[in-house]
Amino acid sequence: MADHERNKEPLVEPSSSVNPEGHEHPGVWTYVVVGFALAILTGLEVAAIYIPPLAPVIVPILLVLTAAKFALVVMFYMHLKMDDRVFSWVFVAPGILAVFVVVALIMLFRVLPQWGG
Amino acid sequence: MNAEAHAAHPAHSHPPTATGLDNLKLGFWVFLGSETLFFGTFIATYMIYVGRSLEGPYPHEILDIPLTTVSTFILLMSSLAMVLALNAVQKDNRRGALLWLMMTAGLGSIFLGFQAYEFTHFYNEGLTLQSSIFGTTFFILTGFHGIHVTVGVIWLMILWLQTYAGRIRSADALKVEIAGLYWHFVDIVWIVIFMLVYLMQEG
Amino acid sequence: MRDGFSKYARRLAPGVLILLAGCAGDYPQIMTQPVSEWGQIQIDIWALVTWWTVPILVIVIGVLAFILVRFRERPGGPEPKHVYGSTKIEVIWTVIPAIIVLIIAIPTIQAIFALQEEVPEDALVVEAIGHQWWWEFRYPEEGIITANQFYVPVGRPVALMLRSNDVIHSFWIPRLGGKRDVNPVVRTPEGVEPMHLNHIVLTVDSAGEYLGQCAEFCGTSHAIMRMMAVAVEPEEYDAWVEAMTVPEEPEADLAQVGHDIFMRSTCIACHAIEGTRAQGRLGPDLTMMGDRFSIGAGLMANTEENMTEWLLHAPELKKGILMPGARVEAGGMPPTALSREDARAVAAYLASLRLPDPLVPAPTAPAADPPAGAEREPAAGEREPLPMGPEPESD
Amino acid sequence: MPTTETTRSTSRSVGAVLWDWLTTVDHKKIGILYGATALVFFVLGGVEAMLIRWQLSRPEAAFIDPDLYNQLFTMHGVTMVFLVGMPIAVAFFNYLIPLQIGARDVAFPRLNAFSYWVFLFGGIFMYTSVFAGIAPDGGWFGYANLSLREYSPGPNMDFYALGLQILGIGSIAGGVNFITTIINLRAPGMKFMRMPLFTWMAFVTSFIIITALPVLAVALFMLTFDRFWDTHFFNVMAGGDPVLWQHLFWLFGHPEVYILILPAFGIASEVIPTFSRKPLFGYAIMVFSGVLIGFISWGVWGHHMFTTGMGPIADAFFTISTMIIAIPTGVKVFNWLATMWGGAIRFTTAMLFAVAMVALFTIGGISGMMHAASPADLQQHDTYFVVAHFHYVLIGGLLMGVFAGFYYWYPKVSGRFMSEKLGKWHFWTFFIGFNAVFFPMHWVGLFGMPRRIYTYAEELNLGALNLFMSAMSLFMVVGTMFFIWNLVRSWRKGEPAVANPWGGSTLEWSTTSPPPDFNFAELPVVRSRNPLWDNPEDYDERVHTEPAGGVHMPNPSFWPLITAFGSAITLILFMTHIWWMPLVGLAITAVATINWAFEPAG
Ligand code: HEA
Ligand code: HEA
Ligand code: HEC
Ligand code: CUA
Ligand SMILES: [Cu+2]
Repeated sequence: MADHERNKEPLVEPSSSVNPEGHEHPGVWTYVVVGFALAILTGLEVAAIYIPPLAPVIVPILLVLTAAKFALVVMFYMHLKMDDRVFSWVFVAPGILAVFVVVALIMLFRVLPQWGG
Repeated sequence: MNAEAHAAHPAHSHPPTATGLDNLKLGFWVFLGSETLFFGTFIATYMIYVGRSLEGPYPHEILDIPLTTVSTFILLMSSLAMVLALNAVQKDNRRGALLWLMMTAGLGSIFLGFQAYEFTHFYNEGLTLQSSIFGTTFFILTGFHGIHVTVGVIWLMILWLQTYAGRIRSADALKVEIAGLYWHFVDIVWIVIFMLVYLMQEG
Repeated sequence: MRDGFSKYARRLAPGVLILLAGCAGDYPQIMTQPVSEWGQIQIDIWALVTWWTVPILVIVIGVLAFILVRFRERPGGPEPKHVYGSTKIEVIWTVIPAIIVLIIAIPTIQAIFALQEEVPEDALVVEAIGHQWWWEFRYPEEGIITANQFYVPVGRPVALMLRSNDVIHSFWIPRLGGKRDVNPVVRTPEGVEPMHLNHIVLTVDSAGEYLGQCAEFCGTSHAIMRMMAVAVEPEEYDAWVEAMTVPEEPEADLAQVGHDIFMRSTCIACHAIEGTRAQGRLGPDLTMMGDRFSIGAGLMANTEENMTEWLLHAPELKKGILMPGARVEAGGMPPTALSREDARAVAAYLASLRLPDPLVPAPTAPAADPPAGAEREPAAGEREPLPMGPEPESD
Repeated sequence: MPTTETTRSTSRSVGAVLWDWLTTVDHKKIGILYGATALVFFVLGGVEAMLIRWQLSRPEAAFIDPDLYNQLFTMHGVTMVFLVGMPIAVAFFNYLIPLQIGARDVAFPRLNAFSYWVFLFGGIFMYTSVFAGIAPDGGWFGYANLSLREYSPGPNMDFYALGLQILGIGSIAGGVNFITTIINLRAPGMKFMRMPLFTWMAFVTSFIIITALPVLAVALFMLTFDRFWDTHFFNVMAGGDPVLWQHLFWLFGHPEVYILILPAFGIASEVIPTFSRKPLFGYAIMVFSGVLIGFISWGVWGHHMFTTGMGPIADAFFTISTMIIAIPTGVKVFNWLATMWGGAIRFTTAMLFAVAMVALFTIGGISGMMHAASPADLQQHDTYFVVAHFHYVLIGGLLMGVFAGFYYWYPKVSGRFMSEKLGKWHFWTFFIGFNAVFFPMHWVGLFGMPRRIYTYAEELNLGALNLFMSAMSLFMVVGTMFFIWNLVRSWRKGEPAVANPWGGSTLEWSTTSPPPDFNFAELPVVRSRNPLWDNPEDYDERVHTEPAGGVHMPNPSFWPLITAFGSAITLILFMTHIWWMPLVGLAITAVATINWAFEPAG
């Protein structure tokens, strides 16, 4: 146990952005509002595909709405918004690579061949 | 003996770390980062092959958007239940925790039920793993997601049992938080799958 | 810029390497002496990269050697000064390589696009089809099918349309130029272009026989999936086309016996010979087999003895193939049950399937155009059985 | 409370020793296990290489049957990459990261043990196929559609698909562990920009591991499904596209080669300053270039596929991105040179290997640039020119670096020096042998010898060069034997070493050699990048005996072993083709995991 005490000595780089213990968890109310938002966005998505005039822009619409849902869950339910930035880094950096991989493969298999490349 | 050892070392008493962040939580975020590439690759594969089936049933003939909207909604709501469960645990509200954990696991199971229904329905319609490239990519992508949900449900049930046994107090909230991270991650993967597979279908 | 530069770079860069090797011998598959513009562009780029990067290597190793001599620890020497870095120097050795990369990259990108040619109108279209482990060549316009060895005219663009019948292969005849993968045809619903079917468009500059081989690992006998391109003058090429489309009749007695055995054995289930009832397509087309550079896609020299062995023991000689032997079944086909005598006869028959030699009769010969094949002499052994290697005078 | 015994008693029974190693969660022991296992596989992979060289020593030779040959080069590649290159790096990570950042252990000691056992089971699984004569035979890149059931009917490629999957699990677990360790367990004062370069490279490598291996995992799943359940991912008859396999494989494969080289870069960056007695030149740039290499390595995979027919736009993109990597890599090379410049260089064996690495890696890098120019690569691809390139970076880079690391840290691990005399023999035989084997390979390639062929035609005139290379490869065997003998002999007979035998500057040298179980009796406080040089007084007086009251260390555990066994067996049981058999393995895994979760970590 002595060891533990020693370890409690001044920490280096205590989590830079936010105080680790007391980070403000959003209240129940926020969660419920986010829940509503998620439901509504989903509703919008589904509605959008049934509206013929939107057909030409359906892809960007869906992408934006999905990104919004994604961000809501990650930021509020997974607390990335108020948690330490380190968590964002270790999740977002691979996430960017994942998006890059998806986009690159789609380019290679679906887009470039159509450019006659 | 476990219980004692456990009580002596509640989660918060781990030696402080360089960043002040909990090892397990950090490690779990790293793991989720890794999972983004796992699902990213499956999703890319699906996108590459969509519309290349030689034989039906084709996506537009078989995917039932209204039905899946309902199951998507259910999964989203399970995420809400999950944060509420965490909230309850943090406030040492045992009854709330039991309620919301049960709710999360329950909604997750309902989602799985929908998926089971969908799979058998498709199977009867002639869409199988072997019937076409759509069948292959669809079942594998959603199947791996389903496996993740299943693991999540089991995990939540174990947490529920532990809470029931009084082993999860506010000091152990981290355990619930990490299960929650997993659960929400599975949820966002579904958000993406729902959009790409169901809403943005081609061919 | 590339042109002026490449004049000497072309000769020097590979030349230096070969000199270092100490033996500028005879390398039929050497990469650095292409006989087409298509291949030349590639080697020019290689030379360019060599000229800009090998000096860097020499400098690095030179400096390293200097350091090791100059800065070795000496007894009683001073304690080294602790230097932590220098932004100026760091910038220099970031920027200089960056510039070199740029210098290399620009012509490289130009070359990439230059190599991507559309098939010209007047091109000779040849379909090169990969099989485990042999090559099939089809001339759709001329109506010719052949295997493992194909003829092209000098000076006319050739469009090689590549596709595979099974797994991925890679078409590579180093002296014609670099390789391209031979991919299987992905089945797609109507309206979607078949994916990844490559082609090569090149014009061969000088006549000769050019060896190549499959360059993508494709299973057991990938090592023996060789081929030969025979580049000939246009008149000769025309004569070849004609010869290939005329039925062949064996003359010698033994060959006649072999012919009959061939035609009543399972051979014809898999092999085709122009103008006969043998029209199988599972194996290589055997028209003009007698002239081929090898047996079994480069497995062995094309002699009658080797052929006899092949017919008796093909699956043992080349692992994994579809062709049955006399006693060993393969490819779902029962053994052919040929006796050694039979095999020898069939070998004689196959050896008799030869092109006229020379392809174009000498100018003194009567101008009349006798049906090719009628005039030809079956004299075996007149030509080198395995003329592998570049023509001495080429390049 | 549970504290592990901290004294080494010599009189323990064999069973106790065995139990100790089977249940250990000590990062140092696990590091040793990793290293020893990887060396065994290195000898196996080397023996395969020698058989390859034997067969290729003559044209048209028939010493080895083609099917066997294909297994040999496939297993040689798979072994060297997955069972030698990665685990040996992980061995160093394990041993050194906690010591270098001033920690007692890694963040998840039991997960660490799990990683090792999974690796071991995966390796054993793959090698059962070798000894049964049914080893994978489709190349280490396992190109579909050749690797599908239709063209590879035997169990061979099942071992590939499942074996690599097993190995991948262990690697990802390890990657998560190291990242967490490095972020979270740094000693007071050990800021990110004070971390030793080796730890930095380990950090970048781990990041690549956790991102690249999932891609391979997915590709392998697809291959497995295609092989076992006739799905159509790569089946052209149903619209599947084998080229997708290539993209996925190299999406993983190229980052993988940087997984292999970055640890060696890290080792060189520790060895060179120590033996030049000068701090690393341009520390920040070295860190930054490493991170940059890690990221760019994600955008270059297409350079393995220039002949596939991706089209000019993609070719141009991959050409440029590949060439750009030369810039940060060059910065590293130049900084090593600058570190030595003006130093007082001591030619220990470790330093010789590190210096050789700088030179040989550069040779390999330059031939890499020649491949990167895609028009030129149309000729070079799949020839021995490429084989020469990658052995220069893998042996000249990775292996030389690893050897340097062995000689450098051996005193820390064992408390004894390796013999310098044997070391010099090792170095010169291996160095000469290596160059004599692989430099001529450039010419062999240039003269038109393709890779992965079990025989070549006499007419290609390559017999003499090949014979020479095959003969010279014996030097490498001799060199390796010196090395192994040196390792074994020095364990008991080597000169004893003090805590900081080489005058190194990083934290691992502040504790005893070998370090106690708890590494540091008192966690060090760090005030600079080269703590032992800049503030030696901080560390001089430390006594690394167990403080009163003991040090709280994690408990040994048997569950990681069982969990690893369960995970491996789950995948292995697919081989039975009985659909429910894997569930047996899953059940073992589940039981073990739950026991693990509820066992006190200590
Ligand atoms: C340790 C592993 C490792 C490393 C570090 C590298 C590093 C590099 N590799 Fe290599 N590579 C492999 C392992 C590795 N490779 C393997 C195993 C294969 C074969 C896979 C298979 O098919 O089985 C392969 C194949 C391979 C190919 C495919 C060849 C083919 O099959 O056709 C290419 C093509 O571009 C390539 C390029 C490069 C480049 C540009 C680098 C660069 O990172 C090198 C950068 C370094 C330098 C350039 C030297 C130092 C720099 C300077 C001194 C600065 C100044 C220099 C300039 C401005 C030029 N490699
Ligand atoms: C780290 C990686 C690594 C290392 C160290 C090596 C080491 C060696 N490799 Fe490796 N090689 C690869 C990675 C590596 N290789 C890869 C990835 C491929 C591609 C595979 C593919 O195409 O799929 C390849 C392919 C490859 C080929 C091409 C095969 C082909 O395409 O057909 C050849 C051919 O010469 C070769 C040779 C060698 C040799 C001679 C060594 C030597 O350095 C080995 C030195 C020998 C030893 C270390 C043995 C020591 C043994 C003892 C001391 C014990 C003695 C034992 C008894 C007496 C019983 N390798
Ligand atoms: C099951 C199909 C099959 C049957 C039956 C068969 N072959 Fe073949 N044959 C092949 C295949 C496939 C090859 C190509 C083998 C290779 O080189 O990889 C081949 C190759 C050859 C070659 C060499 C061609 C070349 O260009 O090198 C000759 C000659 C030949 N067969 C003759 C015969 C004769 C004569 C018979 C009958 C006695 C026969 N084959 C029966 C499938 C068959
Ligand atoms: Cu065909 Cu290799
Ligand atoms: Cu690469």
